[in-house]
Amino acid sequence: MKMKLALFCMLTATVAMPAFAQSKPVEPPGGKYAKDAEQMFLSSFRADNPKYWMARLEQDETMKTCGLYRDNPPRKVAEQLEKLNRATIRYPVDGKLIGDWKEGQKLAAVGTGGHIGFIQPDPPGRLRGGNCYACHQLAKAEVAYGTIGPSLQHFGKLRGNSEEIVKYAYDKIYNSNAFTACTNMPRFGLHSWLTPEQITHIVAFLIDPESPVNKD
Amino acid sequence: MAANPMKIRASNKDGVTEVKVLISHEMETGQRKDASGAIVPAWFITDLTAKHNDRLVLGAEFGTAVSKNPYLAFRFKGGAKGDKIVVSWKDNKGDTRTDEAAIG
Amino acid sequence: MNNQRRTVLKSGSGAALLGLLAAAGIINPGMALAEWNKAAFDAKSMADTLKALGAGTPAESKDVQVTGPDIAENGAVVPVGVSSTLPNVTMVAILIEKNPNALAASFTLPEGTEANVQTRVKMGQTSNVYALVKSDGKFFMATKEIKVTLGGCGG
Amino acid sequence: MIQRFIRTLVGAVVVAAFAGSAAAQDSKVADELAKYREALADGNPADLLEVKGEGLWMEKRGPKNASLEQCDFGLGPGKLEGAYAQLPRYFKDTGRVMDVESRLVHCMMTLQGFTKEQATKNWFSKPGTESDIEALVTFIGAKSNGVKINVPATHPEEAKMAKMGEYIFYRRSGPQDFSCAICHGQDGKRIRLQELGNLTTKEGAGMAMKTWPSYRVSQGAVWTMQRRLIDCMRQARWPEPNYLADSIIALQTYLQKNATGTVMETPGIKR
Repeated sequence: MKMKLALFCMLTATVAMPAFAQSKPVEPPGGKYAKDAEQMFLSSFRADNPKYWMARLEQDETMKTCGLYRDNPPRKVAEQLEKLNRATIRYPVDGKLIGDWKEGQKLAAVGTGGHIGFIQPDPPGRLRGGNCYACHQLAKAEVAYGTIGPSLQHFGKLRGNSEEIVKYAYDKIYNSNAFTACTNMPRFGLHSWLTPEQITHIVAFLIDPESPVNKD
Repeated sequence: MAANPMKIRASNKDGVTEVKVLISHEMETGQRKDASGAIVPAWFITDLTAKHNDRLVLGAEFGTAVSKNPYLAFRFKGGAKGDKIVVSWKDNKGDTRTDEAAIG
Repeated sequence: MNNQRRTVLKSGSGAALLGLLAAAGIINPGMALAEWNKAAFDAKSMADTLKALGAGTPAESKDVQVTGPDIAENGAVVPVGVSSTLPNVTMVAILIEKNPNALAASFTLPEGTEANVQTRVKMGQTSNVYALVKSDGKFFMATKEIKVTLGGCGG
Repeated sequence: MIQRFIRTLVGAVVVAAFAGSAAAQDSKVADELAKYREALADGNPADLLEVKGEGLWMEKRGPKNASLEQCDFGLGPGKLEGAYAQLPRYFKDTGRVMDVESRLVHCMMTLQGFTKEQATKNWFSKPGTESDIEALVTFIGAKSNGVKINVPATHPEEAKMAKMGEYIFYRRSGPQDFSCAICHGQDGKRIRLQELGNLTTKEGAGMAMKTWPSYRVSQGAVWTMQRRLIDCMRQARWPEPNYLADSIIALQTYLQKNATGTVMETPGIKR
């Protein structure tokens, strides 16, 4: 944690310097009203939201920086962010990165979990899924897939199951920003949205030759 | 009588009258739980009739699987422009509603 | 009201009484058409539902159709209908195999009403949907699978 | 009205189908989905609510036993034609930029004498509990049907709101790293099977904004834009904003500004 903080600070320093003189800089969202907007945004939430809910509005350096650049940071800034995020990746205790594809299949389809608020919160203990199909094509049988992310159909079939590929899949799910700063994909491991073990199940869903991602 | 009127559209073409009905009703299945975890009791339209003038042109029985704010479309012969279509429904709580429209 | 009507129907002079009640505005005219088929709507499986409807084992027929799209963007509202080219169709019904109760709706079609009825139903999941038709006193059936998709943000 | 809906819905789906993958399975799904949406469009339960809203508009209610007919949505007292399409806007009498709902609540308070709590108690419907605001907004929205969205945000307060909306649009936070831009910042994408408008463009913002308020079949209710945006924040796994919060009005100002020039087709019907 301390190391993470240190890295964040380093990054802040980098961003503060005019390191992005490559192309015409885009105006940060909100322009001269950005500060007012931040204050207005934070004061717009119901007073009865518990503090630990409100904590979800805090931004880490990656979030802040991505917003500033409308998710399109200059290469140098992006590299800093990627380095910072790479350092956060943790692995399962037993070191095994391929879990049970059937569990992974379930997690890929589940889009619930983690909703708060007073109107339609998730019941306590509701499974938090990866919601992979919201953005990716995976098993052929599931026609209701999104296209925000690339198709992952035949992921293992096309890329094999080398140690390198397996590790890449795990790392990408754990912290997508380790590879592409400001990508649309959540950082599932960093936020403990998915446990390392759950991530290995999704890896198996992508890699295992028996998984419907590869078989059909 | 239930508060919200139905929307009834009836149009005549080549001697066939097409009737489309939209009804305001909760159609609660009796299987949903509320926020406190208690089962919300079933509340749904059970019976519906449609009449052309005084002649029955459709009888319907609904179960809880009919969607909220039910929609119904059917066709019958013998209607003429200006004729009256009267639709009535009744739900499992005994509430009823009758509305009418002219064939256009 | 339901109970009242049931009692009335069971008594010998039902028809006369019904007329009186209707005239008095106690029951809605046309409502007393037939008793809501509780047994059929309460039945769980396809077989029990068909039995409760008195339909036995209906023959599959190409002249019966489940109408509507093959895919639903949401299971809460699935447009579905029954149409048939068979003669003298007096009743049609919509059954959804994987719903908790298979029977969704049934329709009585007086003479002059086409065997072509559309409605919207709830489906808990992808399922075979059956159209049941009574023609010349005999039952016929057709089926198709309607896919219920998950949609939106997922929650 | 209904036929126009069908045409636009089908048009949108056809475009999406061609833009998407050319696989046979996908095109079959797109065809059936188009059929689904077409079937729903012919019989929008929001029409029932529109009628109810009209009744509520004219009904004398509240401690002052007054109707809403003198409510001014920016075009003069009682002038509803095209008013929704020009909101949010700055109102001199309150000194604030207001959207249709905050203005409606303002009128319920000033004209009818309701307290804010009374006026907003059922700002959205629940099974068995209807919402007057939903009905009224459906009615008011429909009065802009066929009218071009026109929120140039030229007044300094409107311009500021639009800019603050833009800021919120790109602001990431929460356990999924979400901002509005994640899903709504690119062209031609979809989430599951639902097309996502690129809300930073006129076309994308227009596609989204022109059909609200909209009946949502998954919810069995008409959703207003406040409800829509507050739920976006729920989906982002954020805490819950206040109803009528400035952040929601700011987002609306930003989106309506982007959508300016698009013709309204409301009430819509959606998944």
